[in-house]
Amino acid sequence: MSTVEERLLPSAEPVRLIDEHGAAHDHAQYQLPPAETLVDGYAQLVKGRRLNDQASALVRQGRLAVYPSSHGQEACQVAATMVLGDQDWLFPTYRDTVAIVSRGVDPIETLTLLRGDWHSGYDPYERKVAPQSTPLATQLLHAVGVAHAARLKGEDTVVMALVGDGGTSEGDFHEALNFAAVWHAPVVFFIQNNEYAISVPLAKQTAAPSLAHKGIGYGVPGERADGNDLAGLLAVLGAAVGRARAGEGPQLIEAHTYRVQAHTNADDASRYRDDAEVAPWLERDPIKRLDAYLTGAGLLDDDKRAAAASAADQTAEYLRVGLMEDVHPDPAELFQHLYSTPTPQLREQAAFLADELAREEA
Amino acid sequence: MSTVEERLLPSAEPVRLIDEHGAAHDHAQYQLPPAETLVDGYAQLVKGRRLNDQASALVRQGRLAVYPSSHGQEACQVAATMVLGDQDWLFPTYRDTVAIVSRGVDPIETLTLLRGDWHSGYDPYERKVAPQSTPLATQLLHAVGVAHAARLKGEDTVVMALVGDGGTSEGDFHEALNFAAVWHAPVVFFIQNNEYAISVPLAKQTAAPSLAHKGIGYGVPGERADGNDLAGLLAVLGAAVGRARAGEGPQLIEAHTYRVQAHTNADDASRYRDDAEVAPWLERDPIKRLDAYLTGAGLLDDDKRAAAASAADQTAEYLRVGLMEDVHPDPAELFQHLYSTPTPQLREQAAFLADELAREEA
Amino acid sequence: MTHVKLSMAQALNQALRDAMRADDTVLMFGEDVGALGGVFRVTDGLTAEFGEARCFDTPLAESGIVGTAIGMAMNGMRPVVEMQFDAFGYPAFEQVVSHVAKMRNRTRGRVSLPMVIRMPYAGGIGGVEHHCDSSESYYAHTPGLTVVAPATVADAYWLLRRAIEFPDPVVFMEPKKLYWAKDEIDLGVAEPGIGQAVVRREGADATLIAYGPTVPVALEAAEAAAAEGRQLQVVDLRSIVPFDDETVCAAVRRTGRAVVVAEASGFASVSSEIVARVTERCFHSLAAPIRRVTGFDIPYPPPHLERHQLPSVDRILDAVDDLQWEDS
Amino acid sequence: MTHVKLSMAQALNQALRDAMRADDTVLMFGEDVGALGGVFRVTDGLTAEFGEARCFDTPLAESGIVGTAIGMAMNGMRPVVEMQFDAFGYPAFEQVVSHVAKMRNRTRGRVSLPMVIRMPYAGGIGGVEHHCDSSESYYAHTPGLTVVAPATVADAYWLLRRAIEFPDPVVFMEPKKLYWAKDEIDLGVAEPGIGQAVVRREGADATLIAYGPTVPVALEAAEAAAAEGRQLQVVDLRSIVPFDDETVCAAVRRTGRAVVVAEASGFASVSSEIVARVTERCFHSLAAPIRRVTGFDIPYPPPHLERHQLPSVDRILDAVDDLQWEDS
Ligand SMILES: Cc1ncc(C[n+]2csc(CCOP(=O)(O)OP(=O)(O)O)c2C)c(N)n1
Ligand SMILES: Cc1ncc(C[n+]2csc(CCOP(=O)(O)OP(=O)(O)O)c2C)c(N)n1
Ligand SMILES: [Mg+2]
Ligand SMILES: [Mg+2]
Repeated sequence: MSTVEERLLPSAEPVRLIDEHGAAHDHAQYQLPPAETLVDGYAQLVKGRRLNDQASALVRQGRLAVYPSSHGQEACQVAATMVLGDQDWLFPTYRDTVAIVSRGVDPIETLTLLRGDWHSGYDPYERKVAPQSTPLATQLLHAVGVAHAARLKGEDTVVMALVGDGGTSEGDFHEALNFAAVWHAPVVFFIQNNEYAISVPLAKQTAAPSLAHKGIGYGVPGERADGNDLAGLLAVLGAAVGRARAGEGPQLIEAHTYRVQAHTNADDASRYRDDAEVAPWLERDPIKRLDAYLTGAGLLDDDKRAAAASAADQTAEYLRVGLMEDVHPDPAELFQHLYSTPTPQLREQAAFLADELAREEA
Repeated sequence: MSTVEERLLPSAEPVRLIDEHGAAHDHAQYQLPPAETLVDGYAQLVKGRRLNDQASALVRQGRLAVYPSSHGQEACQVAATMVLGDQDWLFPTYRDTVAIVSRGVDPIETLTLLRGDWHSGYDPYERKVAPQSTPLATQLLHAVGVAHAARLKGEDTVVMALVGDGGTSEGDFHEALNFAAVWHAPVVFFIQNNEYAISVPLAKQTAAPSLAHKGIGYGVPGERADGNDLAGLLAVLGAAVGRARAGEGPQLIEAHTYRVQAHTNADDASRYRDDAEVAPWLERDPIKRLDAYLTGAGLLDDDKRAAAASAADQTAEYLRVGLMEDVHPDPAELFQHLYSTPTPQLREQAAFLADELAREEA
Repeated sequence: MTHVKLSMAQALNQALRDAMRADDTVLMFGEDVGALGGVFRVTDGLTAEFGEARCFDTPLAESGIVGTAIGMAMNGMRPVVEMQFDAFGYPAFEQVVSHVAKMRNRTRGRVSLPMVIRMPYAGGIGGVEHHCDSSESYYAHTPGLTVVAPATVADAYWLLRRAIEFPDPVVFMEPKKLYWAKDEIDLGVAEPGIGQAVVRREGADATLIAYGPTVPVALEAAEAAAAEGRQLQVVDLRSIVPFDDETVCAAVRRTGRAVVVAEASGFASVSSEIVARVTERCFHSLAAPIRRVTGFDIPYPPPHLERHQLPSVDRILDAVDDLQWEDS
Repeated sequence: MTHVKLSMAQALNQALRDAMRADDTVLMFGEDVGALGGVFRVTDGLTAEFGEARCFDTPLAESGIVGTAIGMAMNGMRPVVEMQFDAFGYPAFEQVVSHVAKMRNRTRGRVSLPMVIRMPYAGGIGGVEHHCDSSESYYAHTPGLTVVAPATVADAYWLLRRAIEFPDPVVFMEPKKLYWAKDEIDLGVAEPGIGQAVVRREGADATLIAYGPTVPVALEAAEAAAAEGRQLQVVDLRSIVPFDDETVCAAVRRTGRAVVVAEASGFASVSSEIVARVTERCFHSLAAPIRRVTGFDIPYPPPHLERHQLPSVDRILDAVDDLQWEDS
């Protein structure tokens, strides 16, 4: 096999720099990120976990309509944003709340969609975070467009585009990879392979050797990483962002992780998998692992651990308080945002509703 | 790189058994087909060429609305059907008239679409040939469905699914490969890479090392062949059909050829490419090449050549005569075929038209 | 005993089960329809009873699902496929419009596609964006498709059985908010077939024309109107294509006044068609223009605002009041 | 001098050229729009004048084209994309319905998408299957889209200029059979904007309501009717969404009789909407129900049969005759 293939095919095994027991391993190509980065990452993981679990609790309390948690996938969430600069863009899915908040978007605004007061609650331009996409894989094309426009404008922008293992089966995944490759667009396609698409396991999703092997069919280098190893993810994603920024075109990264909880609170995972399958993954928890490494390396002690926990508590508290407030979105808004200038038809319909509501109140 | 990759990635160079000068070459993996097969193939190439050129002439005479010719790609057309058994299915595109006719479908019925009297003129079940597909790559999914149903029924059916280089960019290409791989369906996806999608050259279509490299992303073995070498194509496609029949799942074959004429008669290729680019491909003509080999091997002489030409002439004559007849499709048919039982609305509309026509005639 | 009390989801499940028992070529596939039994449990237990070969999960790709179903239908199967929510049917739109709808016509009737595309649709369940679309108008506008929508538990069972037996492709719209509505039905007595509308309630003053999720609302409105002394007739279309002009026009002629009630946005929709065709046919029987109570021409609202989008009893009654009861 | 004689294809080309000259962020891309200049030559010469970065060929994937255009519009560009034929826009349907139409609303107005999707549409050119669809109703039914269709050379120029300047996404339907129709137009004088219908011919007896490819047919019918002593008014919608209720209803009220003329299949279409909304608003001005002359509810016919599908002068005149001129 030629150099082209060596350049485009992923490593034989997912890149891992810290193993399940917290031990660091040397890697021929990738190096452990600096200590401060890992310590900072640890705090973000703890906060992400807290956010996930608090949001799930708020669903049970009826304060959110639904919450697709990334519990157990926080290393992917945090790494995806830590490797980006302010000038870069993030394209998240419905499961990527933690990534969005890590990027600096207000958590309450982020949860607007799942609370149900509006479709998307934050200003995408403020932190360069696209609205969360529910139609699977569609956002990948938008990401390519943003990246291509940035290049046309001469801007130094890399776009991080997130997708799940299930999402890779959609036609839009294919078209996005292909357009990005042909246009040489600075996009990092980041697949969080958590082994499930709702109830459908990876084996029913694809027969590929790995999802990272999909890159070569587009001329895009593919790489894979252990999705529960923040260090490995930072190294692999960081390098990919670096290559994209340097003009080497799109990159495809697969993180191998696992959805330890149900798809959402509305799902019942016991219908399609055994607890026995889940158990080993709980052992591979990304926080445990980083904690063990940092503790062993003398970089984390009880004080720092407590500080991270307390920062996370603050986020949780902010969520709880914020989401306890009842919101009353104004029905008039239903007609305001479709067009820069509402059509006569919408003005008529808005008046109809206003009139109806006025009569209701009377 | 592991065995998986060796199994799934294509050969370093397109497989070729007979070169441009008609010289046979040994190949580690593939063997020259038997002499009778090549002689028969030669006759089919000659007939295919004649069909292409006659159809183009009939467009100029206004007897066909349009004709996308496979002039120069006849080796692909003929090989695609020669490797199939009666129990197998063919899924052609608009450009694959020659393949359809090689499969035994009546040429006039085949040209119904392009003559404009109906959308599809032949019975797909008669020779197991699907209607020609215009919406690109959509037919690949139908092919997978037919193959999967055949397996469910325990039938020994392989499906040959044709697509162009441009068609590989569509989402349906991706979904078809993926479904076929996950279902282990006996489909041979056969890409005729003729370097153009109307005016768009391959370099703007993909950045992949080759189109055959797309297979590995689905766990499908990819192989490539010289698209103007009937011998190589028969070997490669034949082996792929054999593997699919043996239960080894879908196969992806890319034939590298060239569209020496314009996209259709309505196209003006001079707007987007130089004659200089075309010239060398005329030298690589599949018929010339096979002729040279067969002649050198003492398998083809002037008598046999004349016999092939005269069989081709008969087909051309059949076309000319058949297409000179004016057809008058019955307008009532417009309403008859949508549903097994026409809806009341269609009955009403059919009556309206019948009445209108009656009044016209009166 | 064929009397059973079922929710609409259960009735659909029973219909699938009975169809699969009756005919080996009936297959059910889509996203999460296997072990999980579908996100609405409509396919619950089918894989267990019929095996993976008859009811199975696919890769996550809707064009793939519909496209392969076409091939299976070409080759002797009767596939039933599920689009998890109707808005996730849009990726399959080309397959539906360019192939499902056209195959039979294109081949002069040689290739029929006996397949059903099941689509959970419409709102009223507090779903977030893309989970409450009403896309029936896209399909109804596409010649070659048959489009039905049950509004009762019995129809859920019988229309689905009929759709699966139907020789041609059927788009089967399942009103999500009625999935949990229960009713006692008699599986031994068939409901009317595809193409037939049904008068659900008699009434001489005005006609409400509804289908799918708005039928129960229309019935409620008729109940409320009756309390105020106005008798509303309620027609349940059941079948959008073919359209039952006869039943609908007869009903409207009887009352001379009509309101169409549909959840989808009104513009260029099934509700526009109903107004147009009934007016064309019954103009001189009409005392007032036919009114529409539909969703506004906006994307389906977020959960906290959805009630404003849904045709309500009050809105229907207001529309009825508007039917120029005084001389104008 | 701003007077020029142009075909509609040339006028569209000129509009693109002028828009690209006026604004660096205007991009044109799609299949074969570069060196070839588009299969209808609408983009002829743009790559030569503006370079590959401004007008370029894409890989062959319509969802990809629309999806990436969304991203470009999000990031400061004004993309104009071409679907080679409107039936090849179906693969992009999810991107159009779930994103193009919804982005602005979803983000509370923070993300506008100033983009144009150009679609050569409708028939009358002897095209084989999938080349003559009329898909405007799908888009018109989708809240959040603006849908326009020029019928004159001047409108081709001006509506496209307006569409490109428009802050929101526009679906721009180009009637293929009018591409070669020539007219002398004045590029210095703007036509009315998006959202405005225009009365193309005055007439007191009945109103023909048309858009896109049927406008010239309607005008021809009016000419023929005049010869027989009946004066037909012709309204050219120009903009399907937003709909110009004011102009259309005023016209219908003036005549009391109307025929809608559209090429698309009638069922659940734009033509249904026109009948419904005009009837709702003008009921008591109507002497007869509004009639429709539309395509039948069938897939577009093969070339040898297409004339039966197209609204013709005779069919329009028959419909006008049907408008109950005698007391009924
Ligand atoms: C186009 C489309 N089809 C179907 C769905 C319904 N759906 C929502 S999430 C999901 C599974 C996605 O799995 P994956 O991509 O692996 O992401 P994960 O949920 O595991 O993060 C499905 C089928 C959808 N949102 N969009
Ligand atoms: C979905 C779709 N998009 C666009 C077209 C218009 N079109 C017809 S042929 C063609 C080029 C196809 O190129 P390729 O797949 O390489 O096949 P070839 O014509 O070279 O045989 C295009 C763009 C189409 N038929 N279908
Ligand atoms: Mg997943
Ligand atoms: Mg090609």
